[in-house]
Amino acid sequence: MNHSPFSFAFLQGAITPTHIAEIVQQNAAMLTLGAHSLFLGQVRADEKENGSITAIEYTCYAEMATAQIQKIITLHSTQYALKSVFIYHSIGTVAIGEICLCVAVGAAHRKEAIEACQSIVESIKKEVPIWGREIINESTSIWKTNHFSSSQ
Amino acid sequence: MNHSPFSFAFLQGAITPTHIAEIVQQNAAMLTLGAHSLFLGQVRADEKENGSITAIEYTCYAEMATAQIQKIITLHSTQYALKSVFIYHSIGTVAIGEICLCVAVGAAHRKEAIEACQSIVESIKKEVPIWGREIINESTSIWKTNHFSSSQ
Amino acid sequence: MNRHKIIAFGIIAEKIGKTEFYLENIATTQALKEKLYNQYPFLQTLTFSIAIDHEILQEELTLEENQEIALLPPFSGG
Amino acid sequence: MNRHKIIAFGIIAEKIGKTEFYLENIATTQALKEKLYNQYPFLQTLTFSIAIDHEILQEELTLEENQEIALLPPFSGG
Repeated sequence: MNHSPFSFAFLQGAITPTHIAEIVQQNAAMLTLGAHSLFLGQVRADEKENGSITAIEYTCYAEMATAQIQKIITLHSTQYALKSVFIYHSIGTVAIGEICLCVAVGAAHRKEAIEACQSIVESIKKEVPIWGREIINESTSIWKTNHFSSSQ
Repeated sequence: MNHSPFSFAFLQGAITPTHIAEIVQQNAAMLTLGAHSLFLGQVRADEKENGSITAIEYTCYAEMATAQIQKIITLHSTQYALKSVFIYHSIGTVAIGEICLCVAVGAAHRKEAIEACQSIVESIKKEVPIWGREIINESTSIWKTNHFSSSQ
Repeated sequence: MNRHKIIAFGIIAEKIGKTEFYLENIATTQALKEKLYNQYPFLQTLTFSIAIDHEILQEELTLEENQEIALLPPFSGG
Repeated sequence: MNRHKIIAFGIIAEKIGKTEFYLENIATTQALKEKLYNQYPFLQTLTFSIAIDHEILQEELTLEENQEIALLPPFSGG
């Protein structure tokens, strides 16, 4: 695990509860930090036309995605005076019931932590070149769509 | 740990990263859950007139606090169609850098999870009879004040 | 003659030096407050709530036997 | 003669059946789009962005040698 309090990594497969505990542990070392706000995205067994989703397969444009997330971290850290930002996103296959995204923000006070965490999640979904393919069964899959798409 | 997905407990002393991981693990069993929003409150080493805070000692009116938190859980679960709500609050001494509050909310979608989590945190601070005494050193302490107080 | 047990928390318990005490012959919440202000004048300058059986007092009430009366300074959980 | 490598992702890579290909003699982003629409008509009905060296194209540009050109369907991370 990276020991900078502002870090991002792609993880192969699901993000585990142990990863989350490690992030929480890192924030606990910071004595001016009063609030953690965490968002975890989890793969849902949604019903589609040909059956229900069993997993999502994530691919990304790695160099650009990393650069975009670093920009998002820098922007929010400054704007909200954050003490820490840890972001994990899964690459590859994540089964239903498993976690594919973790955004963990630390700040002195709750308002900054909560607002920054929410804004970072929205930015990741809008601005970062990652794609999810929803797997229905062996022969069927659907490209996932977020509630908004890039404005370009 | 309680196996209902809507539960509250007072914990003696600090809430640990392991407690957080257990909550995350419980949500991962729910296949219609797509979003976790967590808020963790941590004791800060704030500077006061006579020195800096070293710990907070929490006391509560246990029966009323439990009843109030159950009401808060029921109200939010219905209003936001939540899949899970786990709340822990510390009682007794929590040192700086340690966690004293965990609110973890699970919902199908991120909007409901994030809004409900934030609203539950505000409700706990406003409506639940818990008091924190900020310990400065062996002879000095200050009763903690939240940014708002009960409207009564 | 009625007799009510009053429980106190936080800075109120600290200032009065105990977490519970008894008051006699208080028929209403108004009478309760008068007696409290008289016995513990610092309460006049402190913000606090009164809970009757775990419910914050919103309007004046007649007190009944065996009710749990609690004096609550501003909450500071979280 | 210039020659540009184009990389494709997600549904675009799936539909064209490869993740990279080359285009020749494209001097501007307008020429790039014309050639793409001509070669892969489905792109005319698909929402997508073009990134030049990791920056989403906001206005038409002159293309230079060794730029990384990427075709990006709507993002669906998270």
